Amino acid sequence: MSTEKLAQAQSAPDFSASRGGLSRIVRNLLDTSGLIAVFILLFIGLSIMVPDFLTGRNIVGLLLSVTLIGTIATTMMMVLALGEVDLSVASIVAFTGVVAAVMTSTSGSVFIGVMSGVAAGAAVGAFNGFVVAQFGVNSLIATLAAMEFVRGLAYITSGGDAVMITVPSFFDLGSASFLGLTVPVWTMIFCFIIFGVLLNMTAFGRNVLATGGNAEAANLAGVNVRRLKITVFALQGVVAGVAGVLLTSRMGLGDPNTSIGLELAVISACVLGGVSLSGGVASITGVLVGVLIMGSVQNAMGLLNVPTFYQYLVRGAILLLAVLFDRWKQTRRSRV
Amino acid sequence: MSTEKLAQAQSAPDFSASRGGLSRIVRNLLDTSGLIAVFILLFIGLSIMVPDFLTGRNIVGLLLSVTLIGTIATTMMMVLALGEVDLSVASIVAFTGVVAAVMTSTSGSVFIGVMSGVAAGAAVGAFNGFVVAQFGVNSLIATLAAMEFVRGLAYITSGGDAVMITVPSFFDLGSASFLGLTVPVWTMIFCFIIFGVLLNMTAFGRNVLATGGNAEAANLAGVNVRRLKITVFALQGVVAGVAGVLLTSRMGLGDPNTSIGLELAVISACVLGGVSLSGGVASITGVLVGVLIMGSVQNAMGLLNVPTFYQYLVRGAILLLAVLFDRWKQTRRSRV
Amino acid sequence: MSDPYLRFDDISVEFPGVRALDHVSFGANAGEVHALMGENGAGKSTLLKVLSGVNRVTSGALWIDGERHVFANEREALDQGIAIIYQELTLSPNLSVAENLLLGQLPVRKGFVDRRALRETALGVLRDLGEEGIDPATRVRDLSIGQQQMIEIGRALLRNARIIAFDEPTSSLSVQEIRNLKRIVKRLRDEGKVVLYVTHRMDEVFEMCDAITVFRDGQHISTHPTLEHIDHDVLVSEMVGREIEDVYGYRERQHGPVQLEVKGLKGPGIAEPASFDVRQGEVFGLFGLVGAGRSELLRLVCGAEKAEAGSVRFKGRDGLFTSPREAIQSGIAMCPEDRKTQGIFAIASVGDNINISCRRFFSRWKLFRNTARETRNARDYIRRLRIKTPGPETRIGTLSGGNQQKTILARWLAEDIDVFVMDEPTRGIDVGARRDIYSLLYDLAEQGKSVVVISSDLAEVSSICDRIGVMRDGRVIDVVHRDQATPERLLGLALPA
Amino acid sequence: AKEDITLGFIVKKPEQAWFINEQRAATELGKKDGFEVVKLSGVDGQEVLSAIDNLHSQGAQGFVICPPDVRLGPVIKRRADQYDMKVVTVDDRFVNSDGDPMKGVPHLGMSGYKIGQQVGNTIAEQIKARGWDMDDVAALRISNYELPTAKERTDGATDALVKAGFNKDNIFDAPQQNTDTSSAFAAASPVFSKQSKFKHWVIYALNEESVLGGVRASEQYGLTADDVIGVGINGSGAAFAEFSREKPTGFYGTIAVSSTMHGRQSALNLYNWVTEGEKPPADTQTTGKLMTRDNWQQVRDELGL
Ligand SMILES: Nc1ncnc2c1ncn2[C@@H]1O[C@H](COP(=O)(O)OP(=O)(O)OP(=O)(O)O)[C@@H](O)[C@H]1O
Ligand SMILES: Nc1ncnc2c1ncn2[C@@H]1O[C@H](COP(=O)(O)OP(=O)(O)OP(=O)(O)O)[C@@H](O)[C@H]1O
Ligand SMILES: O[C@@H]1[C@@H](O)[C@@H](O)CO[C@H]1O
Ligand SMILES: [Mg+2]
Ligand SMILES: [Mg+2]
Repeated sequence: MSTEKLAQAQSAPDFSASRGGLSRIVRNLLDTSGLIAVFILLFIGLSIMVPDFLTGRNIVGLLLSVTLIGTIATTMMMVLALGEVDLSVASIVAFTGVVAAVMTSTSGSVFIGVMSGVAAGAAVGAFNGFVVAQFGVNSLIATLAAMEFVRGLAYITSGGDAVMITVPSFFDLGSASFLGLTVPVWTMIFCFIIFGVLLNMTAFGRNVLATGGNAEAANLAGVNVRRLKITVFALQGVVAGVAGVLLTSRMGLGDPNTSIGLELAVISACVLGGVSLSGGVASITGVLVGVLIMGSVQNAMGLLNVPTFYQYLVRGAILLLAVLFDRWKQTRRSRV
Repeated sequence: MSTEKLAQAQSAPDFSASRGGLSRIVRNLLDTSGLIAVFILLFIGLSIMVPDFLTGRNIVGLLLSVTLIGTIATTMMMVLALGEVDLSVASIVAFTGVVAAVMTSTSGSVFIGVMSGVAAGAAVGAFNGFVVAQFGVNSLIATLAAMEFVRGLAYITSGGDAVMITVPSFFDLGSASFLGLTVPVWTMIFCFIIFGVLLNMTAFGRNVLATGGNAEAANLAGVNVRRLKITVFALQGVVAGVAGVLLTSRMGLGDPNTSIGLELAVISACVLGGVSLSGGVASITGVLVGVLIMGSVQNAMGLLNVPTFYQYLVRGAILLLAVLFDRWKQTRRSRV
Repeated sequence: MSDPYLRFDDISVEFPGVRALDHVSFGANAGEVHALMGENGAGKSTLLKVLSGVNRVTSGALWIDGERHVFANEREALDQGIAIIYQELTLSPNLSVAENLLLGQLPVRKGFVDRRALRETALGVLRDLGEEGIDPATRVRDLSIGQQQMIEIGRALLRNARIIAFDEPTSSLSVQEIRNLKRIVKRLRDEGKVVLYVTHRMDEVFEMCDAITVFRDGQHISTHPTLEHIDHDVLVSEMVGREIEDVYGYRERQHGPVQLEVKGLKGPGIAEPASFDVRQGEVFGLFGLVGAGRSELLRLVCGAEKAEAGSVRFKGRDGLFTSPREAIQSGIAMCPEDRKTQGIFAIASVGDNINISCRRFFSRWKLFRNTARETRNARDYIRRLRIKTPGPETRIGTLSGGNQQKTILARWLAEDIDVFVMDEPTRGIDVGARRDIYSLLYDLAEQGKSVVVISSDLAEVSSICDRIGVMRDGRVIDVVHRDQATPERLLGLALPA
Repeated sequence: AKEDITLGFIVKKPEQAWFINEQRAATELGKKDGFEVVKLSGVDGQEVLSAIDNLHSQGAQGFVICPPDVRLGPVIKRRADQYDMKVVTVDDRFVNSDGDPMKGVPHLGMSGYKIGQQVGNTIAEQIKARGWDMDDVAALRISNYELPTAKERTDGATDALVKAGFNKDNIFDAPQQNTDTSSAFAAASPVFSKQSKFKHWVIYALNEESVLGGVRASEQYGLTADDVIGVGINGSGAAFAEFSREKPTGFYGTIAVSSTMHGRQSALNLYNWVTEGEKPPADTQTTGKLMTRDNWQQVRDELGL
């Protein structure tokens, strides 16, 4: 029994006192499916109270606005499940975007451009994984170093300025659409499916969770911990690379300054979705919901014209409430 | 034996191979006092190779440039020793600075202004500690939320614009000097002494390390873990508040936009100084050296006119090399 | 008879889906060593955690010296003079031995830690523990598990408690350390303390304890104020609710050709190149005192540690395994000795803990898990090993120590491979379950598999193994056949010459 | 006085193309005229002061600065005086504690407000040229009120538009969290989904990247190049990238300012001041030049970008 649990057990009375007001149905819903219920309530609330929230075009816009965070969150979930963290994703997005823009323009081939972008992402990811797995360096620091380094590479590659793309078909990547949704949205959906399946239905995914729970035990149980870590970080790099290339195509330029602070938003979404920062716990639906909650709140604030300064407060408060809620749920569960 | 250690053990040969070139003396020095030796070598190297580096005025400037990071690193060390982390320090610096500026200007009293700034810092810190200790919320997320929230407060308090100070004596705080060093530098020195003593020579400090090493054990042994955590976070808030007020006084204005990214620099300095992110390990001389290494490198890059983009590469590389070096040292020790 | 000094009055504790203690009432006197016994998951540790303020009760209270108490946290219990040595270690690895001994009550002078007093006090208690060899400035992480356990005991002694409780303290102690522990327990009794003592070892009960209370399924079964008329069989049947004649139940069988041959293996902790072999259908024991190097040797065999020299011959190949993964894939699996750090995935379910490795046999197209098969497999072993859990979805971390151990064993028993290496497999496991486990080991042997068992339990190795290798100071001293393996002979070989 | 001259060039955002250009132009001038330029970054007050200390260690005689906050003026000036260094500002002008420009420090730059007005006027002219009815047009104002310069610029544009007869109620705010394309995109989306009744849109922001984010969002909502007038500020790679696309987009043009000229001229002013003692003019105002798809290469050459 850990102190965390101790703390929960001791804090439970405070919570239950404040619970009196909630109706029984809501309480049950919260109990059973937790965050999903919160999201549904939130969504219904926003649909009713925020004009124009529940319109086709707004939902499409909402989806599009979360593609970057959502896509990268799927692999960040794997990294966190492993008990590690990757702070370099935003830099990877910028770097791979710039690389794709430069390579597309110099080679004239979209294929080469895209491939170089994704390969650059994979290389950075694999390097991160290598440093973490081979030398046992704390991933927070290893990827913090990578975050600086790779951002530097993005600036150097681009000369500091946005890179223009001379091959028009490159833009199709970001804007081609199918069934009303564009490629970036489909990519996000695809990533959710792939990594959901990977996490839950394959030995690989279970090994990731096991390693996050107890790396030594996993090693003794025949998991190749080192290869696993390198693979997961490399996947993170690939996905961040894909996201970076799509962003570049969507925005029409390779911008080395883009997405600063993205890593924290992605990690927040994962944690909101119930992924534990100490490893071993992850759920793809949780992450999906986490991403959607963040996206909906941000979108609603836009629709409601909330002043920026207050947006900071709202984001901070939402994050805090979400984790408090999560703790409360766990406390209840362990006390029933 | 943990997988980390496994990884080290297996990777050790690579290291030892590359070690052949180093002279025996350097090797011994590195072995015994580790980072301090690295710093001394670095300092000598910089003094010889970088013109103007070893001049009185540059050293004073160097010291001044690290006051913010250095001061806050002393309490961040305590937070990390506890196995927690505080991402909200930069926002606290901005917020307390703005509060001090507003209060000084409205009340006309420097004392009231300073006290309100420090009190605001203490309040945020204590709140962080409360959330972490009482509800067992992961501190990375709790303080990430606080980081957003408090930055929002800083914008709201200041109306988004820097707040000018109308009471001239407020500036003396930041510029009064004694023995050639200004108040901010003395404050930093003072913090290093206070928290060095606190960590090593008091029951409080030892309990912090014990809790970071094994919170459950500390709790079972009768350490009031909850109060301890709240106290440490509150101290962090106070010190960040003091740093924020001094910064404001030095700059002559309370800027809600200041110090973005400071938290990562502070954490890097601590980790460079050998503080473990998993808690239970900390050393005040290590942190001092970490801060000085970072400051010297940054200072030298300025003197050498290193282009900004390459500064990113250098910072990233230094950080990575420092942690790799640290791992290597531990590997050697555990293999002797 | 006067009121007992410590009385548990109608204590109940509930966890999700589990009633860990069900209206338990009994008393323990000052000046007696009171044994608490019962199957795994009976509620012994839970009871001690009620005493120490960790677990909250749903009914009942404690009476100490005529006063009623319901503790809300650990500190309240400490203030009442209660000290507990828990089943799992609770030390802070990077602090010194001295600081760990005095954790929570560091000596302070003028606001600063009094280093001299700290060292003196630590030296005193280390002497008391018979661990004069340990420097108080050593970091705890550099001690052996047994030594760490002794530090835990020392910390409890320094509390000057009126009530001291031990939760399976001997399961990781060396012979010498056990001797010291027994001396300390006797002294505590003579000083008039209440000593509660949880153990699964019958011999300890009869040697050290004055009274005994037996639990089953969270219920109080009996309290015997004296052991005079109680015998082994009575206790066992009270504990497990059925008769067990011979725990070991050895079964004779034929052995095949050599399956695994270890030749001249050298590595850290192994003083002399070690060699031995194991036949098909054989249960091979490895006996020695704690720290003799048995775990090290088998870690080298299974690729968990890098060997400096030697080779392992298995299935026609001759070489070394470079990782546990490689060993498992070739057909050798090792169940590690320290379940907390090497075995369990605390936050994962019982099912996942069982299936982590063996699921490769059930996978579809070598890629997708077969969850139905996994659940069936988990349920199968929960039944066969009588793992006390609400179901395969339960988090393993909430299980009792012994049931966690059974789950880890199930992980390896479920492997379809040729050589099973088990490091202290029955540590912390109750009598009834041990019988089931031995029987499963014989089953494996009868199918032509080989089993290697490391054990510090003399009776166990000499009763269940066909041959026994004895190690001392990092050397394989001798390999003894079952017929010659008297406890005296084995101990004689294992003890320092 | 032809001894070694070292001058500093401190900028608030050293990663931004604008400032890279400025520093590069100053350095090139230094190479030609035989003085050294030390390029430094000053993203906040703390860093600026360190940078000045650093310059002092290198024996610099003065520096050009674009301050991270104009109100840092007094402190920066004091530090410079302490070291006996000369200061000129570029782009952003120091203000004193009353909020008035510090006249004693020579300045060269464009007024954020005025350049904003230029944006507003350009948009108004285009609206007329396209024959839209002012009342049917909505404006997307991508704002960043955390950045004072950004506010000045968007305020300038807003005022100019309103003055030209634009309906105030049709101006919608999209607050962005960063100054890059994707944050502007995210901020703009909800505005478009909410204001579906408008067919014609104008977009402005503090820089080109942000306007581009707005344009990309408008495309997402089915608005075409004919329906949208986006006008940026700066004249950087982002604009060039957009102009060199195959087909015209809603990004109509940008007010390009010569960062190169700013860098070169401010450095030259300082150099002359240091060497010949002639104090530069108190305030040199530059203006921007409208750059569109049709003339961008020409304007680019003209401004030396
Ligand atoms: N924190 C918890 N959450 C849920 N169930 C728990 C928890 N702690 C104990 N239990 C349950 O309570 C029951 C009693 O456990 P306890 O640890 O007291 O057994 P024990 O008698 O000490 O067994 P062992 O001999 O195996 O150590 C078990 O069924 C266990 O699963
Ligand atoms: N944590 C430790 N720190 C230092 N030395 C250790 C540690 N653990 C084991 N050793 C040493 O390594 C050698 C082999 O230990 P090993 O654990 O293999 O012995 P063992 O016979 O398996 O006993 P155990 O029952 O403790 O597992 C011994 O010399 C022992 O003292
Ligand atoms: O920040 C802006 C920069 O983008 C450039 O436009 C010049 O002026 C500065 O104020
Ligand atoms: Mg137990
Ligand atoms: Mg062992």
